[in-house]
Amino acid sequence: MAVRREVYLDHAATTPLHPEVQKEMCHILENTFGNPSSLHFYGRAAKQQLELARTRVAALIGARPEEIIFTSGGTESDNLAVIGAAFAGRSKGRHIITSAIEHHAVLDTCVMLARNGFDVTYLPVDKDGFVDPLDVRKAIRRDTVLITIMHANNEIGTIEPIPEIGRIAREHEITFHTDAVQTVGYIPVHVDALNVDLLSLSAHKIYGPKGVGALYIRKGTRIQPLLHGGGQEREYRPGTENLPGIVGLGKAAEVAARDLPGESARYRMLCDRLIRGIKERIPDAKLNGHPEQRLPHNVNFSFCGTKGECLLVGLDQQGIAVSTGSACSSGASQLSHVLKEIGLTPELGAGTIRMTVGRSNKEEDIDYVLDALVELVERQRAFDEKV
Amino acid sequence: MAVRREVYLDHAATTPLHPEVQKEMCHILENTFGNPSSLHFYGRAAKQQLELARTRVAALIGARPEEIIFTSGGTESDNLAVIGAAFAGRSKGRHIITSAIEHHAVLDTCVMLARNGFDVTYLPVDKDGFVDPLDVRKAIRRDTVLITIMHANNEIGTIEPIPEIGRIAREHEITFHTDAVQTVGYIPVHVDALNVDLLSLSAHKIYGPKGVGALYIRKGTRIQPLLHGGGQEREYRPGTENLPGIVGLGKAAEVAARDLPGESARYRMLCDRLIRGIKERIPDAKLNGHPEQRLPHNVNFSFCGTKGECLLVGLDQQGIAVSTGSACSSGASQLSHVLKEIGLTPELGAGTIRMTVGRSNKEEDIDYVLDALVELVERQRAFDEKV
Amino acid sequence: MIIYSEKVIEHFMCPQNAHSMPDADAEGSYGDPSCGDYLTVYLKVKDNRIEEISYLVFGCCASIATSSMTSVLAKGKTLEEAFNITEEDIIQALDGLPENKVHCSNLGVSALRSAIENYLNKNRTEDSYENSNSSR
Ligand SMILES: Cc1ncc(COP(=O)(O)O)c(C=O)c1O
Ligand SMILES: Cc1ncc(COP(=O)(O)O)c(C=O)c1O
Ligand code: FES
Ligand code: FES
Repeated sequence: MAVRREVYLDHAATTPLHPEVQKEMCHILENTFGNPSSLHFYGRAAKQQLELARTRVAALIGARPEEIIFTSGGTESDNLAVIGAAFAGRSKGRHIITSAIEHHAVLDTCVMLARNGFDVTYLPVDKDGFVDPLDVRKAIRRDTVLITIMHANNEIGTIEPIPEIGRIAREHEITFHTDAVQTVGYIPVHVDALNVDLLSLSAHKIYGPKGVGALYIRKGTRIQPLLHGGGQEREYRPGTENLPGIVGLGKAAEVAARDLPGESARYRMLCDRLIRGIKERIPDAKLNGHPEQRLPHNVNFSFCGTKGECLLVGLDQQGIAVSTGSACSSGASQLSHVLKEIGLTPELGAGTIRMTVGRSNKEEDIDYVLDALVELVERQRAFDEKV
Repeated sequence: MAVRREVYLDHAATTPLHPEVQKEMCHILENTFGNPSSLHFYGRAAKQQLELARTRVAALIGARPEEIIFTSGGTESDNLAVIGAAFAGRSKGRHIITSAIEHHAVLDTCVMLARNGFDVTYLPVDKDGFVDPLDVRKAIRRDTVLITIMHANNEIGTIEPIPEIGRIAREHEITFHTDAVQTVGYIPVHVDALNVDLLSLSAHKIYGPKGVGALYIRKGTRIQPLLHGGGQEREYRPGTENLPGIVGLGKAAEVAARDLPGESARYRMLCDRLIRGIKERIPDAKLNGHPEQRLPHNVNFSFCGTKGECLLVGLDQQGIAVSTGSACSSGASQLSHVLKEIGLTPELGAGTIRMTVGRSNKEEDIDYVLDALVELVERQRAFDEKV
Repeated sequence: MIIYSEKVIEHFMCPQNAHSMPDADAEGSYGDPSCGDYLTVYLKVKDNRIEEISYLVFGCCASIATSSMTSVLAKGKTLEEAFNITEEDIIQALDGLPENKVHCSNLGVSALRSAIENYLNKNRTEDSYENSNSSR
């Protein structure tokens, strides 16, 4: 067998800090501790760092700094966008349109709203995971106050037709949110090209720190805050700002903007190699998500006659980190809502793993993973002759 | 004039990182990046750090680890406790009891609830800032679902009679929350001695990082989550955990537990020196808050014939950082709700500053501040001959 | 959160006796209705003792480790001893299972018992014949 390697292939769950981000964060941790709301020297120094980070994040997505609100992560950004827009629109109506394959941060929030007097339409997706913009148009009602569709799916990587959906939302003057946690830093994300009013992003998916994110709020879009208190972040998000985290996000945004074109081409190349290798050596393996309209760093396969958990644990023993379903729920053994929605049978869905590449991965890593994966799949299938 | 010094006297607004916390955080930033929800090696390593931090925070306040939920700070902890308990109790009733001098994170949340069908009683305080437990008893109704009274006030430092209020709440089987953001790490805080069901704390007040806090939830206490999503923190608080922040909080809790007795005696001594000095040299200065039942690190004075803002800016020019009112609203120029509530006139209230000592402060700092402050007060008064 | 013991990982990575047995004396299966996982156990019995045991399994890591450990524990035991192996025995031999994986140990116990019953049923007539022989 080949020499043991350490291969982290779970970048959609979280990424390591970029060395430049780490350096900047450690510098802040050591040198700037003021409360950005304080008027004295320490506070002003902190405030300056906060605003620099805001400028950097805005630049990454083509927004203006004053349209960026810092949050505690993608989950809070999604909650703030969805609940905030829903409640701000209550006088107009209580209908929300979303898709059936959203991240739980959007989906569970919609379910909560549905229990509290809102009416939610969950649009289906096709077998590749696409939402049809025509379906969005048909679902719109006079009392629709929010459309929220993710930019790309975190499990199967399919990139949704956000610009078209945004155009439809704008025609009808309906607030439009997209969860871009998986796309920012991987494919071009520009709030005007996407026609969005609200956009969520998270630092730890782009080599920034965990526990910090941002919500883009287009000027003029009305949302209600989720948290109440000290008035920070223009009253949209009170609480003493997570300065080291925000500085880390700012630096990560800067690095992402700079490295995006090169890195994402490299990710695409690595994923193509992985996909090709799996298809050649395990001919009945099924690639989930659309073959082309997918995130450059995402590979998601189902292997009938296997269990994702067994593949995960087996690969882990060989230093390879992957995930089954989405990371947040990889403890659960049921089929994820996304795999169910694209029509996988429970048997096939059970044998699904997601591999997401990143900065540290090289071609040799891919070849190492291929060997390990093929061997594991074959071994598992041998246990069970039925297959 | 004396040699210029840098004296940070705004520790109630935020504290610098403890060097041990900083070291531990930088270590985590460099070495542990996994998502605690992931099943592979990287995830398990992260999970272990997360649980170690939980154990440390629990130990600081006499709780069990499984009763600690990590949040994005004191503001979120307060919001989660108040909104969460209010909504969990909706079937029983909609009455909430709080005080008029709570931090905005509690007060503004109560105001929001009052706009949404809840009935809120704001108990008054006496001139020293005390809530009377008898008033709490009298305010209780059959439909009271939550009592929330802060452990100590962040502006004037008065320590409230939480154990008594807790006993009354327990007699009536009403959920009891205390905002202990200002007391944890400064005076002994033990959830059983305080008779509380919910308790908020924040890392950046105890030499930990900004943007992370915790909520203690006594086993059996029912609260509803604020955020919806991936199921982290036992579904009380979803979202990928802020691992570096949480690790920083854990270390800060450990250090606080270890250093509390010595440091808080030292803070008390420094504050006594400051209070004595001011009283001697500016005889008409008014100490706000109770003279004894106060936070060991808090000094709050009103100087008639001055403006807090001018004192703050003047001191800042001499390297001294203080605050007017509470940090979060030190941008605002009106009298804070706390100063109004203890009966200060607008004129006297306007000339109020808060000085809060901490680890780095020495006796010489106090003497330096005294000289600068006395000179500034005298200078300001000279501008205005009325006084 | 699943964290497996080293023993579980060892048996998952290198399961003992994992193969089918076309010439088995008996076999028994059990499927867990909650997760859909499935185990078939094969036995060769001589003088009332399990001489050989093997299995085919389709399931999670814990079910594979459970199957492997069940076979290790049962091999060489009398039918009665083997029938009395409990979930607890298997979990203990595996140095524990995560709480949400405890049910997986049931797969091993149930399939083994079903195989033993299958053997006893098949051999009832011969048994009684042997019995009557020996009593003569
Ligand atoms: C599409 C999507 N939305 C939201 C989130 C939640 O972000 P966070 O982990 O920062 O709370 C994630 C990641 O888990 C995600 O992939
Ligand atoms: C009493 C009190 N409660 C709540 C908070 C809010 O905590 P955080 O700044 O961590 O959001 C503060 C500090 O600003 C405080 O002093
Ligand atoms: S003159 Fe400036 S605040 Fe009144
Ligand atoms: S989950 Fe089915 S046997 Fe383990």
